[in-house]
Amino acid sequence: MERILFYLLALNMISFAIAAVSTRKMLRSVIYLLFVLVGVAGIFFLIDYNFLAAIQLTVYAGGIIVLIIFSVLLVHHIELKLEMAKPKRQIATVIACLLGIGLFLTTIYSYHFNVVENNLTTTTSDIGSKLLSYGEGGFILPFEVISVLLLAAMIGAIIIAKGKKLNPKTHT
Amino acid sequence: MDILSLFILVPIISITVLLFTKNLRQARITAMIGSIIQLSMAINLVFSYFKERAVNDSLMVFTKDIVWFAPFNIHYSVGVDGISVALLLLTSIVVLAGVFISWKMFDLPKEFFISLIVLSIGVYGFFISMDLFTMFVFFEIAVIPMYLLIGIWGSGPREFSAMKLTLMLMGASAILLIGILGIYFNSDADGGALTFNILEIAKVNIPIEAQKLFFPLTFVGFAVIGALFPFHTWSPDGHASAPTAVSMLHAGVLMKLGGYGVFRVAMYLLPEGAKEWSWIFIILSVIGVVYGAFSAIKQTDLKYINAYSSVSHLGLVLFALLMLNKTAWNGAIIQSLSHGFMTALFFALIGMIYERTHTRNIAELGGLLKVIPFISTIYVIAGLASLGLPGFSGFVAEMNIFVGAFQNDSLFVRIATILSVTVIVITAVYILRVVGIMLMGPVKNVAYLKLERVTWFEKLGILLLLVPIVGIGVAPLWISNMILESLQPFIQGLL
Amino acid sequence: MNISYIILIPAIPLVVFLLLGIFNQRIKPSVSGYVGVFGLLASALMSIYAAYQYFFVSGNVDGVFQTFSQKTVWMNFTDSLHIDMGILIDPISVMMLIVVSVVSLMVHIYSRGYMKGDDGYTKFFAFLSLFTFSMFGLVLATNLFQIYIFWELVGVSSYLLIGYYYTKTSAIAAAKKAFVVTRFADFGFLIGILIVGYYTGTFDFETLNNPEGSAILNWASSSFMGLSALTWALILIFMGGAGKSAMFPLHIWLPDAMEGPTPVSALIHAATMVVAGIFLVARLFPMYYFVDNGFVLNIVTYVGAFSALFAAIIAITQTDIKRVLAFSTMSQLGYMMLALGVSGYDGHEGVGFMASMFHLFTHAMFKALLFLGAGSVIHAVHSNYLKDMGGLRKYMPITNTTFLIAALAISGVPPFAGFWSKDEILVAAFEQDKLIYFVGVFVAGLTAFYMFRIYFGIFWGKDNTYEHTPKESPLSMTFPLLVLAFLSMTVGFIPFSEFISPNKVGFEAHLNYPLAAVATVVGLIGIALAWVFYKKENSLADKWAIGFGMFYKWTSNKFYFDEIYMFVAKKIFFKRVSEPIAKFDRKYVDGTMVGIGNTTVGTSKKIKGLQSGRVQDYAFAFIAGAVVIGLVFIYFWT
Amino acid sequence: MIEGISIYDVLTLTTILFFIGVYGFLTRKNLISILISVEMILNASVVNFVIINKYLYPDILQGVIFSIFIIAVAAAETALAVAIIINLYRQISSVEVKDTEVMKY
Repeated sequence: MERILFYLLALNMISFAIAAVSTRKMLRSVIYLLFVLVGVAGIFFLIDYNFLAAIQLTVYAGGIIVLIIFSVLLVHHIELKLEMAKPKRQIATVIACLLGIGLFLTTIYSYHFNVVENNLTTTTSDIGSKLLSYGEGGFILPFEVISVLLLAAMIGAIIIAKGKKLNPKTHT
Repeated sequence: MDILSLFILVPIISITVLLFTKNLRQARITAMIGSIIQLSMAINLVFSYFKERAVNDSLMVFTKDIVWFAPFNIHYSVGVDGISVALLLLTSIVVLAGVFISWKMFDLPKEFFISLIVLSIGVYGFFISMDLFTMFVFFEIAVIPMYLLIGIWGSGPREFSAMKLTLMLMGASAILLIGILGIYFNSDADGGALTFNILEIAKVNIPIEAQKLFFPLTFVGFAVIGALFPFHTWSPDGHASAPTAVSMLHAGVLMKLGGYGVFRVAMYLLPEGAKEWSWIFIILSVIGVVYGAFSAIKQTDLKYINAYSSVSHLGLVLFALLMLNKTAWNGAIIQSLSHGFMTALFFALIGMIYERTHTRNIAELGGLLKVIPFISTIYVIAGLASLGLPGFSGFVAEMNIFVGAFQNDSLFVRIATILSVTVIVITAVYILRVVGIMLMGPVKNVAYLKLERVTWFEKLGILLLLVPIVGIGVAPLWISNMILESLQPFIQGLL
Repeated sequence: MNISYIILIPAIPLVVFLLLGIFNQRIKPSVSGYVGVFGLLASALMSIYAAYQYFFVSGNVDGVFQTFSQKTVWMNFTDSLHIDMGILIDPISVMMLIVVSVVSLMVHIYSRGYMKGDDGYTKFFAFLSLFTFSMFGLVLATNLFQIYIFWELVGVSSYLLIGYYYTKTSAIAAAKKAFVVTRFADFGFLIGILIVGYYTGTFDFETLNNPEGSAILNWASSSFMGLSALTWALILIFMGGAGKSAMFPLHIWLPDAMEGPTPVSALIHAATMVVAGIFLVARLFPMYYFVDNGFVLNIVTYVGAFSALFAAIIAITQTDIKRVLAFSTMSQLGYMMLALGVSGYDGHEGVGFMASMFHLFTHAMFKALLFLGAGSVIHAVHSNYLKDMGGLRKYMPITNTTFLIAALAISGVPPFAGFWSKDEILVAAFEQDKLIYFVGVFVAGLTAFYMFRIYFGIFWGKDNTYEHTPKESPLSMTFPLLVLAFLSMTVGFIPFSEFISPNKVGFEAHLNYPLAAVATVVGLIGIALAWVFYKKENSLADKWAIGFGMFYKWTSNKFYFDEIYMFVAKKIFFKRVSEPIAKFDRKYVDGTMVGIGNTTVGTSKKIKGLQSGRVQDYAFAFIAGAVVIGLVFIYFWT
Repeated sequence: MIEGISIYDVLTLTTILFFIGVYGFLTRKNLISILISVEMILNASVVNFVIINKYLYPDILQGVIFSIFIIAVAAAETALAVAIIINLYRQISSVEVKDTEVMKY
């Protein structure tokens, strides 16, 4: 059952991913991405990382996608078709990517992973205490840094997006 | 201060003074005074050399050695023998003549004379250095101002020519540097320390394999500036674009660095390599000799004619150097001198003609003998000197080269010699062609009838160059003895 | 014998040259003429005094003429090879001194009248002095290299003088041609000298010419293509001589050299330039004779004989009187060469050598006279062409008489000078080779014919009407004519064989009556024919010319040799060698170098394009590169 | 652990996802599309972190926590990127890559 679910998810993700990078409609591309992200969340559910899946859904599928959609709507004319790279370039990229996939997979498959059979469930509180612990193996410092980073990013985003006031004189 | 370092110091002082000059008059007078001091120093050097030689029979005299960069054993090491003395004299005369010829250099006179003198520093330094590295540094100093001089004060496609010239010479320098480093890193073959000093390296038996490897590099590196076929093509364009004085210095002096370097570095330090490779360079130089002469026949631009004739004449220098015997080497050095004076004279005259008629195309000129008799007469004389008429220096040089080359009794060298002797005919053809078309015949352009007569500074410049040509040609014994004496140790090193 | 004063003989013309040359603009023409003439007069007097001293006072010791020399080293080549400068006095050099100085003096005197009013009067005298100086140096040379040096100077002086009218295109071309052709010959000469220097270790004439000396004894030192090296050297040296002496096939410059002023032609043709070749062979005669048993002398003989015949035939058809004289010079030079070629060495066998020198001597006198006479005529009628002349005997009596004397002399009519020397040549040829002898006799007849053809054409024939009535030339011009006429009549009586012989021992030469009679008769037949054809204006000559048809056309075009040479020079050397080389240089050699530069620039442009500034391109390169590197690693690790 | 699914399967999936993202990044000409591709790449790596954590080291949480960080950084990055894109659009009225080549060379 889980196995079938995984394959479905995988198929879903790959096809939507391909669709996302090859469609010529901007908004569709964003929506396809959304499906991919949801698929990722599904994988998290499958391996029992529910909290992570929730974050994935809220932050990614909820936040980022909405952000991107807004920006698309702001800066893009929806009826326009996206310009694609030259066919030569596309083929070269495809070849490079296939080679890369091959390379990765040979490496992965030639490596023996020491898989530990388990069925542990990770609770949100585990994650929370780990994140906020300042003892050995605690992540309080990165956590704080990320917080500051987010703040900075927020302020930065506002400033950049706000831009300069258009000078009416030069505008006309 | 020793007598040789003054040759570098005085130009530096001239440059310093030139920096403070305000106009053409001051600049040219400063440059003239500086060059006259140089010339008198060179003449003085000739006499002191003879005096010193009488009591001192070491290879180089007036030596001076200061450590410059100890870790690599680089020294500022100077010294002269008869050959360098002769070439120093040549340089100082040509530089002074060049200053006279540039008497009316209205564009940026200060900068022009400064570049000219920087160039001369490089040349002087090159001729007095006994340290390979110092020599190389001076070589570069001589080449760089050329770019500015042609690029700024030149005519025609000057940027292109300047770029071509500089790049080709720089390329040659790169090859040369490998050669020099090769010599340097083999200079401890006998167990001594690594050294750049020529005299010390000469005592070392550099391994034959290394000699074979580095001789071509060193030879080609120097020979490019000596216009070795097929690396001569920078010279016609460079000459054609350069202003008069620069052409003079370039053909008269700078191209001599090639022959001198080949002789002093390639031949002296790598004799086994020279024996090994001489055949290929003999072929190239003979091609250069004949080919340059034939090309000159068909040119219509005076400067091109002269540039190709330089290829031919300097081909003879390289050819003679490859003969590896005293007579031919003597001829090579005298040919260097003689060619230096002659081409400088030619370019000076071409410059004067160009200044008056505003063309260098011989087809447009005609009957100049009637309108500017002095310049034309000297042109005829220079032409006769160039085609090797007895009584002028070219004859002495060529005969030494031919007799020397004939001492070599392999059939290959014989044939090469006979082929290069043919230039006496071909040279006659192209010289007389120019004389016939340009100087003789009816006056082609009425405007020429009002050409300005020769001025005093032009006359002075011309005579300065003509005197040594005739001097060497009429009484070659003193200079040939001076050179032969200095060649003795080189020949011994070779055997 | 004290010979140090002889150095003054060449030195005076040199000083005169330098004086007139340097102060060209500041000397008044009248003064410069006198300077030239008196300078040469001094030289001439000294030459005569030297000859007297040598031949009659101190030169002859026990019947052998001694060789005196004085020299100093001028330049060192190797320990043994060096160029000396000095003077060598022996019979032929003393004789040449007289020839050169006397003829040159006459030409100088003559030029004062002939060149009057010319722009370059001073320059002209300067060049004449240079020419004379070079020739003196040449005849006095002590070694091969010295002779080469002056040889070249002679060449350049002739260049300057032939191109004297430098605004005339034909004169420029002629001067250039003369110089280049002789220079080409000198190429051979120089290589010959180099070979001699290498194999014998010396350039010195005394060593080279010594029959017991090392040079001659060891001649067979090395061989090349069947002949010894020295034989090749002598052939090449003869090539040099042939070039200067206008032997076939290097004769083409000679007729054109007529573009110079007439006195110059006289000087070139009589005393200086052209006899240099003869002198060179004579100077090296012992070598020519002993090396390879005189193999090279055969070449000399045949070249000489052929040139004599060839030139004589051409001379018949030329209409420019100076050209006729030019070809006659070539023909006479052929005679001299021929005589040298058939000569032996000892005693009476050396008659050919003696005859050659004798002919050189007499020829100098009458040929100078002919040219100066022709100059006088040209001066009067302002044309070189026979068609513009005729009946001039009434206007120019002195010129007429002297020209007649000269014509008789060259035709070999006794007792004029040419008879004696030509007779000796024919004797020598007869003894050696009958074929050569017949050629000689035939040429003698032709010579008489064409000389009298122009003589009658100028002074008799049709009575031309002249725009300006021709006058006799001034005294400065007729005086030399008279002197030379006197000499042409008398010098034949000098017993030359007592003074000049190959081994420097005088001998008795007798007139061979039968041979002399034959030669004289042939000469007279030639004159008679000319009388019939040209004495009165008639159409006989034209009919004959038509009779010869093709041959006549060929002859009057000098057998198209000029055209052949022009073809070789212009079409082959200029078009096929020079131009392609010049183009090749620009296109390929230079093209390669520029190409290297352009390739660099081009490559840099391409590389610059790679650095596009587009992050995607970089990312692509990065990923593709990473993938490739990864693949390589995997490939090599497994 | 997913029943019957080995780590290899999951890694294969993420690899493919990653390279699809790379492909998009290299071929798309629009800034927003590129941003989308970048998100895809990030997601592939996030999955890797988590999967490796789960399969190989189930008793520690490093992978999970890093994933959270990555998601946070991705969010920040997207916010900034969108800000830049909007700003750019205001300046040059375009978000095509080819129009932003002023800084080239």
